[in-house]
Amino acid sequence: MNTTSLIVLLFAPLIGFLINVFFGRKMSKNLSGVVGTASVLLSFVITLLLFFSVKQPITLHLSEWFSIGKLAVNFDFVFDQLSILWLLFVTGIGTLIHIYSISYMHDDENMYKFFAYLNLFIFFMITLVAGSNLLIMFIGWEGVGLCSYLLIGFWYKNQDYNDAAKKAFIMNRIGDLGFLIGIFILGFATNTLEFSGIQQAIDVDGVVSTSGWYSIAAFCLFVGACGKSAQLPLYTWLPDAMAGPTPVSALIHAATMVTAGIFMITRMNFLFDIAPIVQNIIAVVGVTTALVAASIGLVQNDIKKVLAYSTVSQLGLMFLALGLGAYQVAVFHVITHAFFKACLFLGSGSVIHALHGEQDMRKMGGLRGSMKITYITFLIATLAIAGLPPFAGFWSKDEILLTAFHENKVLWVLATIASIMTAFYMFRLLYLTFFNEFRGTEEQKKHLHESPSLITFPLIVLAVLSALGGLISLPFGNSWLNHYLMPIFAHKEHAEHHLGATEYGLMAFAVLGALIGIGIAYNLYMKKKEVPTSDEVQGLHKVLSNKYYIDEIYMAIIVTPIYGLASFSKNFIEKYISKSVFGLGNVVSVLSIQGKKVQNGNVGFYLFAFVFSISAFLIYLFLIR
Amino acid sequence: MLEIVFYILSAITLGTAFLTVYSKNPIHSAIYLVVSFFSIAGHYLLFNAQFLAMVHIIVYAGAIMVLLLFTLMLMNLNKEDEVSKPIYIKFAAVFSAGILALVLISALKTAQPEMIEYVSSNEDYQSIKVLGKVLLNEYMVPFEFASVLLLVSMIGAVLISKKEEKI
Amino acid sequence: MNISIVLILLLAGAAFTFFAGNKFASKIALLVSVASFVFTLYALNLYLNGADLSCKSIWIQNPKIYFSLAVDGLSLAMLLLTTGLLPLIILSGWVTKFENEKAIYSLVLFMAFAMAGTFLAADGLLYYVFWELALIPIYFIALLWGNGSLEERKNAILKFFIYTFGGSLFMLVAFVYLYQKAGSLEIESLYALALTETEKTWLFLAFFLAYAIKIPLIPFHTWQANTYSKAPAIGTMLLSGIMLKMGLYSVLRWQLPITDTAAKEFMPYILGVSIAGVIYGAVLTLRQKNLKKLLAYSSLSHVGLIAAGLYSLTIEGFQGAVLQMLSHGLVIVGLFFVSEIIFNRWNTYTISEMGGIRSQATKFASFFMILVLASVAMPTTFNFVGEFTILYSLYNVNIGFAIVAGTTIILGAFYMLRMYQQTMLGETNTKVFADVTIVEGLVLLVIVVLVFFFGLYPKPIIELITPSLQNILNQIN
Amino acid sequence: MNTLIAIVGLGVFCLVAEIFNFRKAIIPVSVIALLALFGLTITDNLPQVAGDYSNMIEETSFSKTFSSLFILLTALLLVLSNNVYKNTSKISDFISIKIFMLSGAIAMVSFNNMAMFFLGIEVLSIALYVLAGSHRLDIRSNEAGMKYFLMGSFASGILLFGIAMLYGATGTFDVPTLYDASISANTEYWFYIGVILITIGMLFKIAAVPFHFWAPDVYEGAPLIVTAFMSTFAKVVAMAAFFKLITILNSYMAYSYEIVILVISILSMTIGNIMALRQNSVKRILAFSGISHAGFLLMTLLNIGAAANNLLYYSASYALAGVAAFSVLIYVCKNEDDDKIDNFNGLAKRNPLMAVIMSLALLSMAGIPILSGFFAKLFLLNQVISAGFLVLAIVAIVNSMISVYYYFRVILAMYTKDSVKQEVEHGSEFYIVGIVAAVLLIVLGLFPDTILHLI
Amino acid sequence: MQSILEQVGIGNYIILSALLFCIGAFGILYRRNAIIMFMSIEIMLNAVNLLLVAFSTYHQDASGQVFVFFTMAVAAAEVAVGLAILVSIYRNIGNIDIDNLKNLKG
Repeated sequence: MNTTSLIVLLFAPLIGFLINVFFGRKMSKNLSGVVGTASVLLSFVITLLLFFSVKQPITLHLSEWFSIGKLAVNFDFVFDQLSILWLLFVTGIGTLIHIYSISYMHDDENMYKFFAYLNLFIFFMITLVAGSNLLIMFIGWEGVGLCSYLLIGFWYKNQDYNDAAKKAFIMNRIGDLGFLIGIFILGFATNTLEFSGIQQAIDVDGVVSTSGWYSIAAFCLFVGACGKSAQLPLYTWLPDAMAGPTPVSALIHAATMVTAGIFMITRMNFLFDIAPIVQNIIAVVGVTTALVAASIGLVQNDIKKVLAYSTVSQLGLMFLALGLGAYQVAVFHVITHAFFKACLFLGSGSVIHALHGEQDMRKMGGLRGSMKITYITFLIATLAIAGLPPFAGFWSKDEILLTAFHENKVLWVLATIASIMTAFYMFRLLYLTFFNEFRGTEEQKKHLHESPSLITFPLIVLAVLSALGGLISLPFGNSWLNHYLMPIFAHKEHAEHHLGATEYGLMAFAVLGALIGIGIAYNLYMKKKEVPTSDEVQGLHKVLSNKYYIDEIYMAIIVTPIYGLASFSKNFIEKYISKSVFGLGNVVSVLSIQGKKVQNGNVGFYLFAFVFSISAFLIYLFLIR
Repeated sequence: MLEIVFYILSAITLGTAFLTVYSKNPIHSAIYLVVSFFSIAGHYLLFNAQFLAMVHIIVYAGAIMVLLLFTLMLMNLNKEDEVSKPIYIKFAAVFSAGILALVLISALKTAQPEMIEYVSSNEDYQSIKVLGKVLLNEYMVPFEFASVLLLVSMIGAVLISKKEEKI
Repeated sequence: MNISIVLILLLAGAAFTFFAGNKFASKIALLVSVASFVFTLYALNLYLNGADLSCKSIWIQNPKIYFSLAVDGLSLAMLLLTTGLLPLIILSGWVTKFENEKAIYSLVLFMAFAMAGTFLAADGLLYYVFWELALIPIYFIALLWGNGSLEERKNAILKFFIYTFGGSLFMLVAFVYLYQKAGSLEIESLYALALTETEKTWLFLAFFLAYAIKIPLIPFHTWQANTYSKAPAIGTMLLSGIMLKMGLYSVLRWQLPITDTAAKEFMPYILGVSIAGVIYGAVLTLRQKNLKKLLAYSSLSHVGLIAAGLYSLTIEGFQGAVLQMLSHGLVIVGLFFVSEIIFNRWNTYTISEMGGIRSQATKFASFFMILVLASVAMPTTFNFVGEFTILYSLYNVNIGFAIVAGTTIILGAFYMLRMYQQTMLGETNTKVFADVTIVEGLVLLVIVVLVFFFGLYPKPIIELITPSLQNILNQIN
Repeated sequence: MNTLIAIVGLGVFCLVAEIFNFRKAIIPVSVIALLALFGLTITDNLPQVAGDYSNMIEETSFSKTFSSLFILLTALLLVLSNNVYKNTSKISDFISIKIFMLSGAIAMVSFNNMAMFFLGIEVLSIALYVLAGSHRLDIRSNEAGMKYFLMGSFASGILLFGIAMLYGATGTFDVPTLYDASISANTEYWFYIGVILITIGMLFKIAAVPFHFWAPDVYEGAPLIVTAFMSTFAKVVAMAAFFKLITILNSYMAYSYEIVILVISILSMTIGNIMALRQNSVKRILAFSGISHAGFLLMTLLNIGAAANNLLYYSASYALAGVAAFSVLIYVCKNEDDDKIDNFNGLAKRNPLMAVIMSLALLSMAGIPILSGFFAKLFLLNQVISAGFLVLAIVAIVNSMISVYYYFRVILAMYTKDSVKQEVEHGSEFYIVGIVAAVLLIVLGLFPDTILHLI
Repeated sequence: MQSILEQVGIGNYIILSALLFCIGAFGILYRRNAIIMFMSIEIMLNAVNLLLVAFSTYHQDASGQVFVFFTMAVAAAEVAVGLAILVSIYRNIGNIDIDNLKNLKG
């Protein structure tokens, strides 16, 4: 591949962004959509070419950025297996979602902005993925956060959406601080920020001398990953982020951006490998997140919120895999998850589109009839996420469970519970949405329709991928994915699981678990036709409905104290400082006013003062001295 | 003998000076002051400075006192109409003047050189002739400058007293 | 060619502007400022080609004071900031209709003259003279063309004046003391001076008082918010964009090299104070109702970070601080201009009276957004390079400092986005908000372009400043 | 000597001019003559008069330079007087008395004999008593004259007592002999008492705390033009004479004496500044500011060997700033009953030039660069610190800080208040004097060397 | 002729004039009648004159006595001016009590 095409790959979305920003207002809506889509498509095509041609990593040196002290940072990019793989599904799904958006956002007056932001997002995502050092990655990292902010708050007239956007940005920034500190530690310890350089440095001296610092660095990077990938305790922004348009949720908050943390940890696997403590932390955080999010997902009524919690939960599973050192398994799940979760979101988008913005599942139902394609694709994706063979999700999730089983039984149990819950709430979602009779208004019912082909086309593609995505890494024999990613993890030997009785038993058990979950959902929502209400929930259900009160807790222990501190500072400290500084001035002023009384205009007094002073002088100079 | 004269004169000087300050009637004060001036002239005579004594009498008793008395008469102040001052002011006056005297005198006492015996050289230094020479040779410039001083005070006095006339 | 031409140009320009009359004042001022910028660029070119631009002649025989201007990368960078911002600031003044324009523009140019002199002076007294001289014009600018009730303004600005003036007087005493020791106030002889530890400690404190007030560091900052909010936008820009940097620059140029051991000794405490200022300023913004005050406190927070970079006594810290000075200068000028644009439309600085602007003024909203992002140090903006470097240097000193100071990226994002949300977003405001005019757009565009340009390509600046910073660091060690 | 003669001659001319009805010519001729004299004196080109008077008057660079300064100040103030005395019949009296006062001042800095000094100070004082009380119908002026007279005479008495003690210790009034006595080890102790008493007398004349009480009252009560003389000219003269006296009598001062000067300096600066903060009368503000400047000026005594030039510089800058300020003050208050700050309201709008002159004068007094007041303070600080009085330097700068407040009150009034008055033209004298003084302030600030090496 | 100082000694004269001087000072402090205050000042000046003459004799030097002439001139001049001011005060307020002069203060 020549350099030009790489540059085109990098900058095509940026060009698309610039075109839309500067000329979007004057272009027709379709044109701006086409420009946006084409630019991403261009990147996708080049990535595809790359994918098929590249065997050795290619580096691309654009220019120098800055050098500080011993640290030199350049605009360098690396295209190796990991980044190409990521680019592939980022641009691929990105293209699909762009196509989808042309139709979905057609009624919005600011459509050109939407495409501009989407393109910008893709650009930053490419930067993140392809950057060859931590700081370029950080550009992308912050950049996607920014686009996420812009897109969540796309409908900026609604301040709640803006709040959600802000929250996403701030929480990401908390993680970013960790990321930065990690960068500092690594930069200071190795004098470079290039991945290859860090790797070499670690290989040379890491384990022996400064491994303590490396562990801390790894932990800091993990904090960054937590923010971006919505892990405990920084996950609460993701459900709120559903305020954005649905394609955004699909692209950013399900398929791509939120996997950046996983990408980063995978990228830095050599670092995490020498920090087992951090790995344990990751595993525990991951599984906890999976459980907590899944449990909250059980009782959500907003269709997108359910999907959001499911995303968090799935991300937790990926982190579990990372924590267990099974990076390629995590990557596998990232990819399959991208397929089916994007499909689910787009499907829900289609539903919402059909219902003119209605997101509450309690007001849906029975859409199976009027929205055939949406229903089928949705069903496939649901089966995939629930973990039923032979859909993609089954294979990837099963590998995670398998790894967990080998490493730690407790983790395995918890992860299994989480996946059972997943199966339950996904089918709950499915039943409430597509089965039984419609619970919305008559008005809505009249206008129920299947979405246009621009919407259904991506759905179909993604459904196919959800169904077949597992093929890239089947557990039987040498999986393609493991093989493909070998150079990334080359430094350590990889143990292929031999499929024995235990493994098959586990698979069966997993399927069984999923079926149990589905069964309960069927029982509740299909047979009993229950419609959840949020008014009179009790006990655990109430806790779950309120998401364990985590937002409230954060509010109480972080936000409120900060505001309190602000008020205290403003009303007390500021005033106090002001007073103490200028109080001196007031003292002088008072002295001045009082002093006027001494200057009383009486010559007699002046003469007394005169004589007294003379006496004092003489006493001092002649008598005391 | 001279010593006794000195003490008597000193007593008169201090006493009348004090009475000048102390007496309620301004006219009395003026009279006491004249007496005091005369006694000071007596001191000058003791120093054998006759010319100075004469000048002193002429200037002080003759000119300055007449001026003061004239003003007193002009303003009809020959009665005891000064408002009685609060006691603390009087006390403060006495106190601070006392302190000043005490300090000044004790300072001068400490400054007293060892009593070198005074030896008269019998050189003439204070006859009119000598004084005239000193005044008009050595001190010619200050002497002339004193005329500026007197001119200033004359112009000043006129300036203050004269009525403004528009031109 | 020597560098005094820039100073002469500015000074003559001030006079010329004044005598040109109200009608032409703004144009001539702009012309002069652009000319001075061009001259500065020319000087930069000469400097890079190795020319010696310094100028030195005896000014006062006894005490021995030189009129001595020296040029190195650092002072050129600061000069560039001054003359570069000046046209923008003057152009931004075009938006507002001032009473007696000739006076205000000539004061602005005069102030630029004094500030440029501060950055160039290589003799302690000359430096001090310029330093103080800069106070007078800003005092009058803020007093005569400021906003808010006159009574409050008078007090606030007088406090500012007395406060900063008082602080600098301690610096004057320090200089006089140094003169006694060195027999000259030339910077080389001061650098070469051997002082005892005690002397250095006291000198350090005297300098610190002057600079801490000027920068300002907590707890010496109480003048800042009031003055910023009372001064007219043009004055606020001068204050925040350039004048703050005088203090920071002086720390680097005068305080640290002269009082090296004391600086090392005090480093942890001053870092603590600076970083506390970072958080304190950020927290305070959350309760501000006035947009300019909010920006003032954000500035407090940012300069705290810059000061921390300086006092970290590392080359990274110095580099980062200088970069951040430049970028902060650009961005804060832009932000204050934004607040001025809103004020011109709606005659208010109160945040609660704003909102719903974005839907009416897209371009304006975009510029504002970019400035906000730059202010919170998004990567690819100039500010990121500076902030990253400073935090990195703080990490070199102590990880704790880096973490605590690093909260600025969280808190900064919090208050800036909150501010943006409250001022710009929400339902379309019932009041009409016209989008930016050509002049406004030009100013903002230049700022934005520069912010991105140097964000992506800070290398020339780093290369310009690094040798002189290395010299200073060598002097300290 | 010749300067003195010329000036006395000029004074006499003024008196004579009235007789021949040359009233209109008095001020122009005097000013031109004074300016000529200024040039001749400072360039040392005055034709010599036959005769040797060196035992009474010495002509050193100190005396010449300060005489020139006094002549210049008088000339400027006389220009100001033109407008004030335009319509009075007493113009020749006023002008001649001022010129005689100048002769007293010159005697005070060029004396070579204590008699000359004493007469000089008395000429100056008596002239000032007269001038202070010269508004004969205004009780405030009378009161000022009376207060000044009573306290001034008292101070003269003390001064005289001190001179007598000097004489007692040495038997001579001759300055060189006194100087020899002062550095000789076996001088009698009376000498020292004399020095102290003279010091007290001079502290009174320069209005240093605690002998300052007269100053605000007298300044306020005296007619404006006289206040201008007192606060600029008289203060500088007294300080120069004091400085010269101390160089003669006490150049190797004892530690305890230094302490006294130090304490007085600190007290004067501090009390002067604090008292000035809350005054409403501009004259009083300037009076108290003058007291604080007296404190600054006293610092020169602490390093007396190297301070003559600093004293000259400080005196010049202070006096010029005062002249500039008074030119505006007189301009503003010409038709007013009082001199409250309120009179300055809106001056910047009514008359920007005057406002700028006033601002420059006040800023100079406050010690803002590039005006000469800054350098004056700087040189003083330099000198004080080199003498080891760091504490004094710090007190001085704290005081500078305080002083900004009240100087800026006037500036604020000019620039921020609205005027209720209509602008009336008052004549060009004010502009001439104000501009000349302000320009000199800036020039002296830009090129301190011009006068810094005259002595 | 025998000089007085051979018998009395200079110290006594110094004390005498110091006392006289202090009486003058006392008068100024004690009285509020302006004319009496003038007189007090005259007493002070006379004390100095006496001192000068004593020292003149002590040093057997004429300049002290010459100085006395100047002092007298000064005294005369001061009285003249003082009285002029006093008269105008009297014309304005009808008395000469110093305590009535309190317009200027603060």
